[in-house]
Amino acid sequence: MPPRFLVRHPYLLLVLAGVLFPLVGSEFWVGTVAARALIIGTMALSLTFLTSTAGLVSFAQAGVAGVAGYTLALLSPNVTGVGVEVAWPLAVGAALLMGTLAGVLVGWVSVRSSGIYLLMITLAMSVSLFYLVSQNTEVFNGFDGINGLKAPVVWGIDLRAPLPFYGMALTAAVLSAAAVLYLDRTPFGSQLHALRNAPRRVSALGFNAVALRIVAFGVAGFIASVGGVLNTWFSGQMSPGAVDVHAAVNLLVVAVLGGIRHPLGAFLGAITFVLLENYAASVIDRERFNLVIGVVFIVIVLFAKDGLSGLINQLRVHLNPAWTGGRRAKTRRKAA
Amino acid sequence: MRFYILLSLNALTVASLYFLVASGFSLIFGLLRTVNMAHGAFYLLGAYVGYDIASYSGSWVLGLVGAAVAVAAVGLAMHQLLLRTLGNDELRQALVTIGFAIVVGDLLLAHYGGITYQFTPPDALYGTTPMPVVKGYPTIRIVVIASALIIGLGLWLLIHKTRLGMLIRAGVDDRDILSAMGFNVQRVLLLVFALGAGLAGLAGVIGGSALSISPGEDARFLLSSLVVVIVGGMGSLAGAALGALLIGFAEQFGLAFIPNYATLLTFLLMIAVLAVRPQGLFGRG
Amino acid sequence: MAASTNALVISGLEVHRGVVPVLHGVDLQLDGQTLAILGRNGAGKTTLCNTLLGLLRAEKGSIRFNGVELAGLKPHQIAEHGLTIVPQGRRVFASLTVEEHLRLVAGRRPGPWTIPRIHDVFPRLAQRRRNHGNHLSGGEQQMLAIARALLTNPKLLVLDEPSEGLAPKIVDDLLDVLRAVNMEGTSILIVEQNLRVGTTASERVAIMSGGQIALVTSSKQLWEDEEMQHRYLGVSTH
Amino acid sequence: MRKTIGTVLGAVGVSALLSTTALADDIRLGALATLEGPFAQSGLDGLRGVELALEKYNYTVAGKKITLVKESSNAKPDVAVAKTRKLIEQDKADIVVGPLSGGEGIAVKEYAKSVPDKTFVNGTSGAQDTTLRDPAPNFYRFTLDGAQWQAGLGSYAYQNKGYRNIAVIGEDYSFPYAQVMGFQAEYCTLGGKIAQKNWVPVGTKDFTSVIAKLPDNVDAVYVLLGGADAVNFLTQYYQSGGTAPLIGSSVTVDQTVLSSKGPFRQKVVGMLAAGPVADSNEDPKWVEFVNAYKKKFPDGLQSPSLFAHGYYVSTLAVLQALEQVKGDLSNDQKTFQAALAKTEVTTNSPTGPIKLDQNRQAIADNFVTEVAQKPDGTYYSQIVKVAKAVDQTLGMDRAKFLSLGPASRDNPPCN
Amino acid sequence: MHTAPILRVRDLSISFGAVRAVDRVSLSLEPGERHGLLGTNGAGKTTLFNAISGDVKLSEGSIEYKGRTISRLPIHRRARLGIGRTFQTTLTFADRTVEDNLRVAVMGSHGPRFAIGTWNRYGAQVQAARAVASRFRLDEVMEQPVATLSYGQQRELEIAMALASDPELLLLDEPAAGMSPQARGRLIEVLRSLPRSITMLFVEHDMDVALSLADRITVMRDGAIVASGTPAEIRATPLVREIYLGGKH
Repeated sequence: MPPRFLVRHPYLLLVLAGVLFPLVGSEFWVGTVAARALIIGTMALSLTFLTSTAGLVSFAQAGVAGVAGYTLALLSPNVTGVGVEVAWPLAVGAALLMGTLAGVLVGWVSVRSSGIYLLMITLAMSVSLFYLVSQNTEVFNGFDGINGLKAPVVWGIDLRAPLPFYGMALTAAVLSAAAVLYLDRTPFGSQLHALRNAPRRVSALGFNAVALRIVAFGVAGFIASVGGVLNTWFSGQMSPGAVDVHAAVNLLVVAVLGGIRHPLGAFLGAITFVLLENYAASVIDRERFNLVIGVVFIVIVLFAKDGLSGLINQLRVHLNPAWTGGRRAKTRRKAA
Repeated sequence: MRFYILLSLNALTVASLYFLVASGFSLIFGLLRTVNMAHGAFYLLGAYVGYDIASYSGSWVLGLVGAAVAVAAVGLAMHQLLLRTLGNDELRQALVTIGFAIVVGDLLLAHYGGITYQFTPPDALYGTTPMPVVKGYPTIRIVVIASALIIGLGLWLLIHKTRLGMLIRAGVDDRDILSAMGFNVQRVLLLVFALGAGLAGLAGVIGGSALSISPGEDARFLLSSLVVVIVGGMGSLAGAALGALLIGFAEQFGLAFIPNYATLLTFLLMIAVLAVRPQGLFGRG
Repeated sequence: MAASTNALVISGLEVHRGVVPVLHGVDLQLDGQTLAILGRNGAGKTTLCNTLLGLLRAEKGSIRFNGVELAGLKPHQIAEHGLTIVPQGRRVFASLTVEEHLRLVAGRRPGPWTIPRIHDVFPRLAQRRRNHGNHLSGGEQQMLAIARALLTNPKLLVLDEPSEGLAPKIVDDLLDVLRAVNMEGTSILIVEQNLRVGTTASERVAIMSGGQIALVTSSKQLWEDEEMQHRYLGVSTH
Repeated sequence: MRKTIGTVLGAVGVSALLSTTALADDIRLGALATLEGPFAQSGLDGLRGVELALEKYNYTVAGKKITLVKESSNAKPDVAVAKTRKLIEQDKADIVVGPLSGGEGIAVKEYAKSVPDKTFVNGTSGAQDTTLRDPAPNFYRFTLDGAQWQAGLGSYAYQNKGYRNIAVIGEDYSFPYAQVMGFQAEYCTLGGKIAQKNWVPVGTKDFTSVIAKLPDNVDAVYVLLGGADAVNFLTQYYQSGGTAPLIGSSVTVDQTVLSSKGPFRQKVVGMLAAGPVADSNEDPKWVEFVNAYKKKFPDGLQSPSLFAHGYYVSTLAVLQALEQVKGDLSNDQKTFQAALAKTEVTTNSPTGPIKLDQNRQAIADNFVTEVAQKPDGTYYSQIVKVAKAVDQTLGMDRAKFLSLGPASRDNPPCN
Repeated sequence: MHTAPILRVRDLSISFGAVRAVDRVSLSLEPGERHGLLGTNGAGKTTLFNAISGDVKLSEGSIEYKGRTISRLPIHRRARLGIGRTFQTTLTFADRTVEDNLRVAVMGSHGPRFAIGTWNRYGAQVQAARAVASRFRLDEVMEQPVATLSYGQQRELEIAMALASDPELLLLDEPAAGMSPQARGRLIEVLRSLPRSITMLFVEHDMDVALSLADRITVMRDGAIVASGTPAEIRATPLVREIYLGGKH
C-alpha cells in the first residue's frame, strides 16, 4: 500500500513523477517532449477549468494564449525589430495581464451564448485574432511573426536550456493546476459550479451571473496566458500560426482527449497528444499524424465520454471500489 | 462605375458560392441540431471526387452529379456510424465531426497530394460572357451565381411546396409530435443529412471550377459556412442567403478598399451580430 | 356500440426521468370506450401519455393494444397501430399552415376522417386555412391539434389536457366532437386537470397520484362525492 | 498486482526513452521539409532532391554511412523549430538540411545559435534575414534568397520587353516583399515605374476584385503568388479578360504550378519569370540532374522544381564538405563547418557555380525564363537570360544595401 | 396598523409576440402577508412571477418593491434587495452536495461573492446554511449530491435555497408540485412556521394548500385578475369554482 498521504492526495504522485522525470528522460524528452506537453497542458487546462467548473466551452483559449505570447514578444528583445524592449519580468507581467484581459473580453462578448453557439462565437474571435495578426505588419509583422525570442537568464540559470526550461514549465503547470484545484474548493469555485448547473438559479440567488461568467473567462485567460508565455519562449518566436484555427482545434482535441470534465484531463490529453505527435508518425507513416489523431479523437468521443481521465476513474473504481472518493462513502455510512 | 459593378458581381459570385456550401450546413443544423464540422471536408471531398469523375468520363456535369451522390453517401455513412449513437448531445456531435473532418482531410491529402487541381469545365463555361458596362464577366462565375439561384429556389420550393418539405418543417418545429403522428422521422433526418452533405459535394465541384481545389479549402469553407449561418441564423434558408450576401460583399469590398483587413472585417461583422443577436439575423430565438 | 375492440391494457408500467422514477407501476385498462385520467400536477399523467406514444422509454411493464405489445416500439410504429395524441400545449407545427397540417396527415390510413369532413366539423379551420400554426388563437390551435389527430383515423385517441386555456363554450363543442368520435369506434383516453371536463367526457375516470393509479371509478360517483375529490385531487367544491 | 503493472509500464517507458540513442559511427543527416498542408507538394519535391544527392554519393562519405532522417513541418515557424529540435535532440542528427519556407528559415536560424556544435544548411527558405542580418555562424545557405531569385528579371522586363509602367499584386508577407526588392533593384534603377502595388492577405482565393482594380494602361502585371493562389489568380485574370502581359515571381509559374491540373495553363505561355532553375536549361549537368530525377521519381513532377534543386545543391554541398574532412565531425564540428564555409559547388551543380559570401550566403546564377509548351503538351520554363553570380546585395555596396532596411510593403520605394 | 405595501404591481402587461400572457394586472402585498395566486394552466401566473423576479421583461406597467421602482433592475439586483424565489421545475445545482447548494445560496444576496478563501474562513455562511438545512430536515443528507435525493427532498431543497438567501419577499412557484401528501403536509408546516418578517407570494394549484396558507388570494384567468379576496371570500365566489372546477352544469 502506498503511504496514506499519497492515497489522500494522489496528485502529489503526479508532481513527484514530474520532478523525477529528468532522471530517466533524455534531454530531448525532458526539454522538448515533456516541456511541450506541460505547456500545451497548461493552455488546455484553461479550457478544462472553464468546462469542468463553469460548464463553458471555448475555442478561443489558443487565441488568448496568443495574446499573451504576442504581448511578450513585443516587449522582449527580438530580431524582427518590432515592439519596445522592457525588463523581462515586466514583459511577462504585461503578457499575463493582456491575456487575462483578452479572456475577459472573450467572456464579455460571448456572454449571451451558450453550448454550441458559445463554441462558434469563441472560434470566430480566435479566427479574428489570427487575421488581425497575420494581416497587420506594422505591429505584429504579419504572416512572418516575431522572431528571436528567448527565455531570460535568471540568477545565472539559462531558462532556455532544456532542464531549467522543463523545471520552469513544470512549476508553472503544477501551480496552475493547483490553483484550479484549489479554486474548486472555494466559494468562488462553488459559485462557478452553480453557474454550470443552473444559471437561472444563480441570478435568482443574487449573484451577477454575467460577472461570474466573465471572471471565469478571466481566470481561464490567465492560465492560458501562462501557457502562452511559456510557449512563446519554447518556440522562440510568435507568429499567426500559433493562433490559427488548427491551434484552436488542437487545444480542443487535447482537452477532449484528456477529458474535459476534469481539470487535470488537460495534462493527460497533452501527454497523449505529444506522444502521438512524436510516435504515431513512426507507427504508420511520417506524414499521417493527423489521421491517427483524428481516429483516436473519434474513438475517445464515441466510447469514452469523459476522455482519458474518465477512463482512469472507471479503472480506479474497478480496481479498488474503496477509492470512489472518501466523501461519498462517508455519507453512505452516515445515512445508513 | 464599371469598377463598382464588377465588385458587386464578384461579391455576388462569392456570396453564391458561400450560400451553396452553407445551405447544406444550415439545413442539417435546422432539422438535426447537429453542427456538422465535417461540412468543409465534404466540400473538399466532393471537389476531388467530382474532379476524378469529370476527368475520367470527360463530362463536367457527370462530375457534378457524381460528387453530390458520393458525398451524400459518405454523409449518410458518417451519420449512421458516428452521429446516431450520440443522441442529442450537440457538443459531442460537433466534436466527433471535427474528428471525422481531420481524418477525411488527411486521407485526401494522402491520396491527392498537395498540388492544385482545377476542373476543365465545358468550353462554353470557360471564357467570358459579354455584358453591358463591364464589357464581360467570366462565364463560370455567372454559372456560380445561376447555380446558387437555382439551388436556392429549388430548396425553397422543396421546403415550402412539397410533402417532404412539410415533413422537414414539421420536424424542425416538433420532432416528437411528428413521429407520434406516424412518420418515421429518422428517415427524414437521414434524407436531410444526405441532402445537406450532397449539397456540399455539389458546391465542391462548382467552387473547384470557379476557383481551384487544394488542401486547406476544407477549413476555409467550413469557416465561411459557420460565419454565414451564424450571421444569417442557423437553420434558416433565407438567413443563409442573407448571411452569404453580407459576407460576400464585406469580403470583396474589403479586399478592394482595405485589403489588409478584408477577412478580419467579415469576422468582426459576425462577432457584432452574435453579440447583439446571438441567434443570428433570421434565427429563431 | 364500440366495446371490446381497440382494447388497451397497461400493466406494471415504470418510467424514469433521468434516474428519478416518475411512474411506478401503472395498471390501467381501456376497452373501446372513453376513460378520463385525473390527477394533480406532477402526478405523472403527461408522462403516461408520452410513454403510450413511445416518446418516453418504459423501464418496465407492458402496454398492449389489441393484443400487440407497444412498449419498446418507436413512436411512428405505435402510430401505425392506430394510436395518436393531442398533446399538452397543442404543439401544432409553427411553420406549417393549417392546410398543410391537414394535408400532411390526411389519407395515410383509411377511415371516416377526411379533410372535407374536418372542414365541416371545424369550419373555423377552413377559414384559417392559410394561417401558420403559430398565428392561431389557443382555441384554434386546439382544434387544429385535434383535427390533426383525427385525420390519422386513430383507433385510440389520447388527449392530454385538451381543455387547458379554452373558453367553456369551446370546451363543450370539443366534448361533443369527442362523443361523436367515440361513437364511430375510436377509444378515447383523456387526461385532465379539470374535474368537470374529465367527468363529462367519459363514463369512467381513473385518478392518478404519485405515479400510480390510485382509483378507478365512475364519473358520476366522483362528481358527486366531494370527499373523494378532496382526497384525491386536492380540490373541493364545498 | 498494481506493482507489477507499474514495473511493466516503467520498463516500457524507459526502453522507449533509450531506444533512440544514435548508432556510433554513422553520420546522421536530418532533412526538414513541409509535408503537411498547402506546401506538401513542394516539401515532397525538396526531399526528392535530398535523396538524389545522397544517392549520388551512395549514402557514404569517406567510408562512413549516412543515415537520412526525414521530418515534416507545415510551413509554420514554431513547428519548424520543434521538428528541428526533434531532429537534433531525439534523432541525433549531426547536420540538418532545411527548412523550406521563409518564416521557418528565420526561426531555425535563431534556434541554430543555441546549438553551435551542429550544422544547419538551408533548404529553400528564401528570407533575406536568414543570412543578411544577425546571421548564425553555423547556418549556411547554398541557395539564393528571395531578392536574388529575381535577379535579371527587372532589367529584362525594362530593356527587352520595353515595360515602363507596371502594377504589382502579391501576397502580403516577407517573401514577396523581398522578391519585389530584387526586381526593383534593376527595374526602378533603369527608370521603370510601378503604378500600383496590391498586397493581398495570404490565403486569398478570389482575386477578381483586385484584378478589377488594376489600371488599364499598364504595360504588364507583376504577380507574386504561388501554388493554388497562383492557379486561382491566373485563371481569374484571364477569365476577367485581362490582356496585359504577366510577369511572375519565382513561384508563380514554377513546376508545382505548371504541373497543376487545369485549363489556365493554355494562357500562360510566354509569361516572364525568374528563379534559380529553368526547365529548358541546356547545361549537360542540368540535363543529367533532370534525367536522374525522372528516373528515380517517375511519378514526380515533369521537371524538378526549385525545391528539389535547392535541397539537392544544399545536400551536395554538405556531402562535398564531409568528403573533404573525411567525415570528421569532431571538435564540435568546427573543422567541418570551416570546410563547409569554403565549399564551392561547381562541377556537381546543375545550375552553374555556387559559392558562399562572408555571411555563408550563396552567390550563384539566376535565370530569367518564359513559359513555353512542348509538343507533347507539357509546359516548361525556357531560359531567356542568365544573371551570373548574383550576390545577396544585388551588386550594391553592402552598407548601402543594408541601409535600405528590410523589404516591406512599400520599401524600398520605386524612384 | 396600515403600512406601505412591500410590493406593488401596477397595470402590468407582458406580451410574447402576439400573445398577451399578462394583461394589465395590478397587485399589492402588505409586509408579512401570505398571498396566493390561483388559476388554471396558462392563466399567466408564472409569467407574472417571472416579471416580479426579473426573469421576464415587462411590456407595460411598473413594479415597486419597498417603494422603489424595480421594473428595470436585473434579476440579481432584485434578489439582493430581498426578493427570493423558487422555481416550478426544481432548479438546484444537481451534481453538487446539499451543503454546497445551501452555502452558495447563503452567499448570493449577502456575499461575499467571488470569495477565494477556503470554506473554513466563511464559518458564518456555512452555519447559516446548516440552520436552513435543519429547518427542512436536510441536515442528514448534507454531503450527498442533490441528484441522489428523493424528489420530495429536492423540492424541499428548492425552497430551502430560496430561504437561505434570507429574503424579505419570497416568491414560491408551485412549491408543493409533485410532492406526496405527507411531504406536502410537512412543507406547509414549514412554510407556516416562517416568521412574518417574510412576505410570501405563491402560486399553487392545490386549493387546499393555497387556502390554508394564504391571507389573501388572487385568481387569474387568461392573463388577467378575475377575483381577489380572503380565502373565505374566494371560496364563496362562484366564478372561482367555475374556473377551477369547471363548475356544475
